[in-house]
Amino acid sequence: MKTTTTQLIETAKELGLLEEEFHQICKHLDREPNFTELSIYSVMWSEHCAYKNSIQWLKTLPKKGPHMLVEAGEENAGLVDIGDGLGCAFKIESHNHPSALEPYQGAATGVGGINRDIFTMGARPIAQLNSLRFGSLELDKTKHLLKGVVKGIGDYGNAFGVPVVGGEVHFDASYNTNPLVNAMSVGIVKTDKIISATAYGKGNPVFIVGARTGKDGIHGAAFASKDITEDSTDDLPSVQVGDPFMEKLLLEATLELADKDYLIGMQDMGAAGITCSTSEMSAKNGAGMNIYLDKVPTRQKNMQPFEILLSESQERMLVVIKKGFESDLQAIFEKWDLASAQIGEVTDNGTLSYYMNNELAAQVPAESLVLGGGAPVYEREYKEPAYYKQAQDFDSTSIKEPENLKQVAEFLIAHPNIASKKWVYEQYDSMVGTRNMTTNMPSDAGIIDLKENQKALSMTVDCASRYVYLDPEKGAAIAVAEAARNISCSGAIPSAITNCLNFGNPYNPEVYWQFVGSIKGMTKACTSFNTPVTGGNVSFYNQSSIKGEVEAVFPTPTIGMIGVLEEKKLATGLSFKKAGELIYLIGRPADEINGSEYLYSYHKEKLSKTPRFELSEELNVQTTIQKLIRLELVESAHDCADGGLFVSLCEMGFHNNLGFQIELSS
Amino acid sequence: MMLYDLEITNFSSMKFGVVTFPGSNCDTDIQDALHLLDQKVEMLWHKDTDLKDCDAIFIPGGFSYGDYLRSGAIAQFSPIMSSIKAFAQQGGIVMGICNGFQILCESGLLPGTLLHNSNQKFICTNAFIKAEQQNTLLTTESKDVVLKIPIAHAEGRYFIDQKGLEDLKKNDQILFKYCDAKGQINTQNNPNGSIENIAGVCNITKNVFGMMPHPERACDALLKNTDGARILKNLISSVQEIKA
Amino acid sequence: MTFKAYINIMPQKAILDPQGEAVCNSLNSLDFSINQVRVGKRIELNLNASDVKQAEQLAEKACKKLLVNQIMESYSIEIQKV
Amino acid sequence: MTFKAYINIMPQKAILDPQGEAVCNSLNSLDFSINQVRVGKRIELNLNASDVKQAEQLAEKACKKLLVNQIMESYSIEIQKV
Repeated sequence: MKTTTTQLIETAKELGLLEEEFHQICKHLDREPNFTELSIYSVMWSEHCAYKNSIQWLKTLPKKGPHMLVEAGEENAGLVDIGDGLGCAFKIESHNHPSALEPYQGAATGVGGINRDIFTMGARPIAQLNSLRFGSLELDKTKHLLKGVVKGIGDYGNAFGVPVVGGEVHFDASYNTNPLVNAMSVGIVKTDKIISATAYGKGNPVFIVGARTGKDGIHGAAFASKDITEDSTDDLPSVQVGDPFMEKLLLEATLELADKDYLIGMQDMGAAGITCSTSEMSAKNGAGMNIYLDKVPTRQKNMQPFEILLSESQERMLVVIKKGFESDLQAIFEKWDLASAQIGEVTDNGTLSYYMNNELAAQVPAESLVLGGGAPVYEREYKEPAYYKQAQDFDSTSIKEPENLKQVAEFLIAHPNIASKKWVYEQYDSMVGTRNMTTNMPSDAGIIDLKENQKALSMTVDCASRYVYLDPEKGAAIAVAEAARNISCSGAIPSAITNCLNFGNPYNPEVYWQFVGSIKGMTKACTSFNTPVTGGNVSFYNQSSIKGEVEAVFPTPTIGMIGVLEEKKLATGLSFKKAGELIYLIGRPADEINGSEYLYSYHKEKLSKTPRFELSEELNVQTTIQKLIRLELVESAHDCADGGLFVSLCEMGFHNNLGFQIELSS
Repeated sequence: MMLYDLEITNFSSMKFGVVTFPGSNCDTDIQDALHLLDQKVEMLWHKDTDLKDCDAIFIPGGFSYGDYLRSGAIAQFSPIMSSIKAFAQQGGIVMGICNGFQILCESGLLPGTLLHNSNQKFICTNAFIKAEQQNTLLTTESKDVVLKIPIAHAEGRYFIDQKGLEDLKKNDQILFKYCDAKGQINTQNNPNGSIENIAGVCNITKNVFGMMPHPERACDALLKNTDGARILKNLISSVQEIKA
Repeated sequence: MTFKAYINIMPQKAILDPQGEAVCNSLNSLDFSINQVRVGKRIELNLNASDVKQAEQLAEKACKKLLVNQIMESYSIEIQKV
Repeated sequence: MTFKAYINIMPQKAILDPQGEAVCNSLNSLDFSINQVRVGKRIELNLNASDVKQAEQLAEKACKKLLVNQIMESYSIEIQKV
C-alpha cells in the first residue's frame, strides 16, 4: 500500500518538519521522500543542526581577527594561531535538556561531546571549563540536579584526564526546572597537523571507529510508532550513556591517526550521528558517499536503516582515508582495543546513497541537507517586552541604606552566587597534565603552561545572565567585557571567544528580542576588544512552565574566552601576597547599585537598569592593567564583579589569610 | 619553601620506565617530572613484556580500564604486569602512584586495598603528608618534614585488616601519613578515611612502593610547589647508590 | 518483627553498560568464554515491619523514593524473615 | 546450553561501609525507619556450559580470578538455566 502524499505530510509533521519544508524536500529530490529520507531531513533541518532560526543573526558576529586560522562555521571548533607553529582549538556547547532529564549522564555526555569536537581536528585537549546554572538551592530538585551534574562532569572529565581549570555556578529561580549545563574544552594542535572535517577522492574508504551503534537518542512519537520490532519500545534506550574510558582510547587512537599522511578527513559523531557526519564531510567538497549501513557495528540486534542513521551513540568518529591504507588504520585501532569498520566509499556526484543489505534505503543530495546549503533559514519577528521599560524607569536611589551594614556584608559574602564554589570544583581533577598554573596561585582566569614553548594560555567562561535579562544589548556586552577583564587580570591579552547562546522559544517575539539584543551587544564588544567569535552553539527552548504559563530562563549568552601570555612570568594571581602592599582601584567607580546582587537578593528588587558600563572606558582600564603587568609593577589583580568592591577585596585576602584597609573617600 | 637541591648527577646509564595502560592519564606527567630532574625515561606499553632494562618502574595514576569493577582490578592482568611481578620478586624497584598503588594492591605486590573515599566523592586538593620512618629508598631525606603533595582520587581509602596493620608497623612498611600543615596526624586532616591516615606503604623487602598522593604534580617550580621533587630525588639518589 | 529486603538494581536492558563490557572483555582475555556481563547494585535493607507484606511495601517505597534511578535502572525485591 | 550466573558481592561485615551508612541516613531522613543498609555489587554473567555444575565452576573461577576482592568482599552465586 503506497503511502499517500497526505500521509507523508502527516509523518513529516510528526518528525517536526513544516508542510512547506516537506515541499522543499520534494524539490531537492524531484520526487517524494520515503520515511528514511524524511527522518534524515528532520534531523539535519532541526534547530539543533541547521540553526534555522538563528543563523541569520549569527552571521553578523565578527569572525575576522589577526590570528584566526579557521573561521567560525568552517570546522568543528574555532582555531586561533598562538604562534610558534601552534594553534588553539576551543569551543563551548550546551547539554541542557538531557541534563534536566538525567543529570549525571546528561552532563557526562556533554563533556564527552565537546572534547570530541576538539580532538576531531587533531588537537589534544589540555583544559576544560564549565558554566552551570540551577534553580534556587532550597529546592530538592535543584539539589538532585546539582549533585548529578557535578558528579557526571567529574567522573567523565577525571577519567578522560583533562583538568578542569575554571568555570562558574549560578543559582536563580528562572532555572528551577531547566538547568543550563555548558561545557568548554581547549586543545593545542601544530598548525601543519590540523585535520579538516572533509571528504574527497572517488573510491577513498569511509570508516566508522570507536563505540558500537545502538538505538540511542532516537526520540519522538514518529519514531516510536515506526518501531516494528517485536520487543518494540522497551529496547529504545531512554538515555545515552557516556564511556570516558572508550573516549580516552578514541583520543589516543585518533591523534595517532592524525599524524598520518593517508588521513583525508575526520568528524566526530554528535547530533544526528552518521547522517550528520556523512553529509557535512561530503558537502564541504561537493563529494558524495555510498554508505552500507549493514556494515556498521551495532550494539543492538535488527536495527532499521533510520535507527542506524539517526543513532546518537557516544564515542564514535567518521574517518576518510586514502585508498590502500585500510590495514594501517585498523592496526592503530586494534592497538587501542577499538572497533573500526569500513562502511562505504567516497563518490564525486555530491549524492549520499545509503544501502541496507545492498538495497537502497535512502538517496539525498548532500548539499541540500547542510547549514549553508539547502537547510532553510528563517527570520523571526521580535518585540520589546513590557518589563524592559519598568526596569529602565527604576530609580535605585529610592532604596534606603540599611543601618546594619555588617549584616548586609555577611549576607552577601555567604550568598550561594558569591560564596566559594570549592565544594563543587574540588570534585574535578584540576591538576592532571601538570599545566595548571593557578593550583597554588588563584587567578581570575585559568592559566595553562604551554610546555611546548615560552608562552602560557589564559581561559575563562562568564555570563552575568541577570544583566542580559535587564538589558540584552548592554548585558551581553558586559559578559564579553567581564571575560576580557578576567583574561587581562591574569596577565594575558584577550584573543578570541566561543559562545553558547541559551535562550527560550524563538517563536516568542519577546524572547527573540532578547536574542537579537544579545547578538548586537556581543558584536559591539567583540569588535572593540578585537576578539572575534570562532564558533559555539545555540540552545533554544530553555524554559519552564510555572502554573501552566511558559516562562523562558534568563537569556544566557555564555562567553568562553582565551588569551595569550607572551611569557610565562606574566602569570598574575588575585591574592594579596604580604602586608604593606598598596591597593589601587583602576577605573571610575559609579556610586550606584543597579543590577547588583545586593539590590536583587537583599532588597528583592527584580527590575533595575544594568550597572553603568562604558565600552571605551572598559577598554582603557584593561589596556592599563595589561601595561602595568608587563612593567612588572603588579603583585596581584582582581576584577570587581558580583558583590562589588567589598567582595573583591575579601576574595583577594582569603588565600594568604590577609586583611585590607581602604580609605573610601579617596 | 626553597627547592631542596639534593645533589643528583645525571648518571648516564640510569633509566626509568613508566607504564601506560589504556586509561592511564598521569603517565606523561611522571615523564615530564623525571625529565625536569634530568633523568632518562622509557615509556612501556601495557601489552608488551620487555621492561627494556629500566632501573626502576613507575606505574602512573589515571583510570586504567576506566576504573571499572574496582580501580586497578582489570589492569593487573595486562602482559606487562607479569614482567613487573618477576622484576619485583628479584628486588627490582617498582613505584605505584594513585591508580598505580591500586594496581599493585590488586596484583598482590602490596598489602591492603583501596576503597571508595568515605565521603563517596572524588577529591582533588593539596594534602599534607609526613614520612613515618626514614629507612626506605623514598624517605631517607624527609625526617620531621611536612610535605604538601596533591591528591586526586575517588578510591583512596587505604584498608587492611588488624593483623596486616600490625605487620606493617612491625616491619616499618608505612611510608607516609596524612597530617596538617604543622604535622599533626588526626581525623580532621584525613581526606578519605584511610586507616590510621596511611597515605602510602611498601612491601616487606622495601623495593615496591605505593602512595595515593601525586609527587609528580609538585616538581615544577612554575607551579609554585616542588615538595614532590624531594620524594622523587630521594628515590633517584637511592637507585643511584644501588647502581654504583 | 525484623526483615531483610534484598534489592537487585540492574541497568535497563537497552542501555549501554560500559562497565559490563569492560569486565566481559577482561574475563574473555583470561580465557573465559562469557557471552555478556551486566554489572548492577545489590542493596540489603534490615528493617522492622509487622508482616512480610508491609516489609515489601516499605522496600518498594525505598526503591521508588531513593534507591533506584527509574529512568535508567530496573529492580527486583526479595524479602526474608530474620 | 546457556546459563545465567547471578553473583552477589557484599563488603565483609568487619569493614566500615560508609556508602551503606550514607544510604541508611538519607532513607531515615525521608521518614523510613531502617536499622541497617549494606550496598554491594550484583553481576550477571551470560555463559555457555555443558551443565549446571560446570556453569557454577566457571562462575566460581571468575569470582576468584577477577570479580571479587577477597580481602574485603564476600560473594554468593545463583545459577539459572536460560
